[in-house]
Amino acid sequence: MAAHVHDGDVVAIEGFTHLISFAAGHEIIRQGRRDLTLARLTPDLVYDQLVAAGCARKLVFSWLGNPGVGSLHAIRRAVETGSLEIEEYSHFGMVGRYAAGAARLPFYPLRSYAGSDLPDANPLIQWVASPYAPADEIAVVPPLNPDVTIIHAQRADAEGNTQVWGLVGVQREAALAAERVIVVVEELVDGDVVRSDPDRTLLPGVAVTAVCVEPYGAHPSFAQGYYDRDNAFYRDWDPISRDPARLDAWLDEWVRGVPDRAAYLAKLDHEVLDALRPGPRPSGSVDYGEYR
Amino acid sequence: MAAHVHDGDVVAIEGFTHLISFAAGHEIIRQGRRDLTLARLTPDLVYDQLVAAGCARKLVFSWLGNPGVGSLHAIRRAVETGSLEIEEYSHFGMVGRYAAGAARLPFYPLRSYAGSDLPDANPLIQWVASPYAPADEIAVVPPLNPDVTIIHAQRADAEGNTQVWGLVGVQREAALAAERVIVVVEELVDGDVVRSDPDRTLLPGVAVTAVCVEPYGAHPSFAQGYYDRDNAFYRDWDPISRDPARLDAWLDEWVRGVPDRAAYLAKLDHEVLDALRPGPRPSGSVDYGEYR
Amino acid sequence: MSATPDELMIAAAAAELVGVRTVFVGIGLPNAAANLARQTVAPDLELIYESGVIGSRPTRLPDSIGDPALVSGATATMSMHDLFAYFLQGGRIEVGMLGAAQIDRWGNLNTTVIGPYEHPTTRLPGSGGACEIALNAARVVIVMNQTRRTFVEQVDFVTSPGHRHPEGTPRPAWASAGPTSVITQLATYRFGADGEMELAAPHDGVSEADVDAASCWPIRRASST
Amino acid sequence: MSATPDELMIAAAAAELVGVRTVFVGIGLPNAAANLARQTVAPDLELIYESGVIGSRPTRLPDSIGDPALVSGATATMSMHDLFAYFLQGGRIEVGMLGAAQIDRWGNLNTTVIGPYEHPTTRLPGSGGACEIALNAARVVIVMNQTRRTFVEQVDFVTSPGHRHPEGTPRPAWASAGPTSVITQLATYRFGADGEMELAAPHDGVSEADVDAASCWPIRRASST
Repeated sequence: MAAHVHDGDVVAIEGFTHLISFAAGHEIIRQGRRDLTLARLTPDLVYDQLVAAGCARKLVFSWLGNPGVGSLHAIRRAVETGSLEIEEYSHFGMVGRYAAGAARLPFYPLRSYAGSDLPDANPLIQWVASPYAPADEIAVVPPLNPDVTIIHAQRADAEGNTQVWGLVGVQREAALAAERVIVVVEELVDGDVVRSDPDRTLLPGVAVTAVCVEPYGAHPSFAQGYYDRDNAFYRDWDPISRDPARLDAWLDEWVRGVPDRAAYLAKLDHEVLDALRPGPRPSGSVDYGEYR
Repeated sequence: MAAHVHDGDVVAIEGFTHLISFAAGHEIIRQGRRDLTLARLTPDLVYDQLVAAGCARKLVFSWLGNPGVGSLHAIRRAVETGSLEIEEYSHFGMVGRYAAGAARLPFYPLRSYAGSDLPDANPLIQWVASPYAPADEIAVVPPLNPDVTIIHAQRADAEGNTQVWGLVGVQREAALAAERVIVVVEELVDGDVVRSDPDRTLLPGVAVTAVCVEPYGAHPSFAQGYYDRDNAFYRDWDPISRDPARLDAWLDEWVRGVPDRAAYLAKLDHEVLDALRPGPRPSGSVDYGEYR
Repeated sequence: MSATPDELMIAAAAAELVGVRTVFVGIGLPNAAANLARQTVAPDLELIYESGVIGSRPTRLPDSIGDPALVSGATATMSMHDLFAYFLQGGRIEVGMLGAAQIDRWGNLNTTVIGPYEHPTTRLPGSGGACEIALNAARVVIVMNQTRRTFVEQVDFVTSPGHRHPEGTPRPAWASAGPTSVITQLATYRFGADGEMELAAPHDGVSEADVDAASCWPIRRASST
Repeated sequence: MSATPDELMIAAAAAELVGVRTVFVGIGLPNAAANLARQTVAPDLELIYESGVIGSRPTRLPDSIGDPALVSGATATMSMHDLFAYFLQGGRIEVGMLGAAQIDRWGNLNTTVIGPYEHPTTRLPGSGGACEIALNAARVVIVMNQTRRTFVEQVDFVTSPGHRHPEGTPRPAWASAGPTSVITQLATYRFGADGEMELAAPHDGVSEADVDAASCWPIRRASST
């Protein structure tokens, strides 16, 4: 991580509610990175923590909240006091920005923003006339190319071929838009496991810079089939995040005070992790066929 | 099929080498449809047959050949004599046209065509300036919205939830761009089979107009895990297609002369189909988890 | 035992989904309403979550739109790109359900800021998918709490467009029908042909005076046609 | 036993892939060359097929780019949209291998028509993905048969752009480096700094006179730097 995230970088830790790499977020805090531009559709607790720890200069986002709970108080304080610059889109605008970045397009067109005040708040939202019907103007957003995108996945092989099941959000676009791509996985598997089911591959190894293995690395978010979302943690975050002193103490205890993810997990109550484990619900197998 | 394909329609039978619905193509010939505009990246034998049978007025495409063999002679004759109108793109241009159609965009921008003569041959290929760098003009293609898109798939449930593994080509975009969507499948399965692995769903039932079951309905193309491509048939097509009389006799025998797909299969040598069956190569199962 | 205000809202919102096939669901009250509708008045309803799931059959009421219980047993998952581009923008969503912190008589919704954008009194979550839902879902059902702080003369910020901008700009030609109903704890509202909100019916036990007292502008009555 | 012309071409084309990680493969000779390269000089080569497969390890030499043997055991499948948009246009392809029916000195390729477009003498397959491969793959290796009918003063139609259009328009600023080598049954060619094709080396047993006899324009010799 130290080699791939630098002060001043544009960083995207993506994963829409699913597979949010808290492991990477905490490591960035420990390394004391500064002046980051943080991009993410839903900043979620992971960016609330990074902002509280003073890592960020700017936030690029589309929905700023603690899903199902309320506000992200550290970010909200920073926005209300003006200490954090923001650049704001809608979800599809952020999706389009990553897609344009991944496809090296000069802009991404989308049917949104007409009649909204968002283009006033963000002059990067522009308009393009269609050559097929010049009166038909469509909104466009510019490409977003992070210096580094970090995603969490269920499994990858040693060559970086990365597989995900369940929600895939914007991870493919966000990763392929980036200069460097870090994948954190629950499990490292043999290449044959990947090759037995190529349809599940979100990113081929040629697009991945580095793979790290961190079981439960997405806690308190979830990993489909591995563990549930820790909804109690999301609720508990609200009073912590409301109180700057308490939030700083939390970072001291759970992030700065532990050397790595393994130590974080060891501090967590075993019963917490056990209770998050789901029952089995197998996908079943399909046959790709052996062709000779 | 009779209810969903009408004279004069824009029809897309899609599937890039994989899962080409010859069953649907033959049925359209039997019904004597006329003046169709046929859209497809690679017209393949299925459109060579439809053009030979006099069903088509116009062809919208990006690569016109018998893959691995040579020419599509019926189409080539019709183009060289001027009896078939053509509208020509590159592969990515066709992909973009379906994508714009599915997304109700006025155009799809792509980094292609600059320095090519294709925009001279097809004035629908246009240019748009980027509001972020006005000197940067990018090619655009218009949306393509078929009246009906027909795809073949490995399986679907009674609600039309359709699953495919292996190559998916442009099927999702072509289907979602269409007014009506017909899915032909190897197998009808229980809804629980679909729901056990939602990631494999190419099209949800809400986007599907009708489902038909036709095992081997994609022969002589292939269905991953079910049967191989009948490469001998593709090679044998070359001399048939070269000779208009022989081609007409072939259509009489194999299409107009059989009432349905079952009769076509019964006419095929059993050994042909048996030889196309692959050995097993299971994907393995992943766990989605049961969450209570 | 009488229903709670939330229960009233959920039941009224569920009633808006009779006969509907596809609903784009946000979290909170709309989620509860859509799940209630599927189990009662709209058995064919497909719940489509912006996180990228179609046909969810959650085994529990999800805490967030990214609950793993929405995925296990669903009919399809999809990237957010494909879901927003081909399903929402593609015109395949019949009803979008939205909440808001402020609404005006034209159905403009604010979920961005209270106060000026650059120096807000309160920073709210922002659009999420709401802006494009408001413009692309065939129609929009709004579910929100009603007070004089939420039913306002002019919203502080238009996050999601209604029938016309406060400055008078009409809804664009390519956009869908927009808001058709507003459900609050007090009443159900619809919109006149000119796009202005109208009282359809107060809920049981609510008077028209109660409705008027909880709005900054005088709410028009539905014409009796 | 001497190698056949095809075998010479395949071996020379494979040599262009030394050290390369990603190659976008068409069918025919390029496919054979890429598979040979992976088995010999470029073991880390990932074969990327426009049909939507990455990291194929075919158990047989495929007849078409849509062979099921390309999929079973591959590392990834992908929609053509994502492959063309995010991998090819996204700049993640190092080498694109193309064939052609005609080439000119600037590396412009024709796979569309012989004769005028509206009334062709021979209708050829057209672009397929070649136009965007020529503009977006970091560099392009061309593998084709060489005669006076294929190495022409001016191509009848520019399907896939080389270093400048016959009418003089330069390659656009956003495009990649374009053609870097042409492999025929007679020789290997590269391109000068001005974008004109140059003879790099005739294959064993081929004279420079043989090379010149099979081209409509006098092929420049590579400068000796």
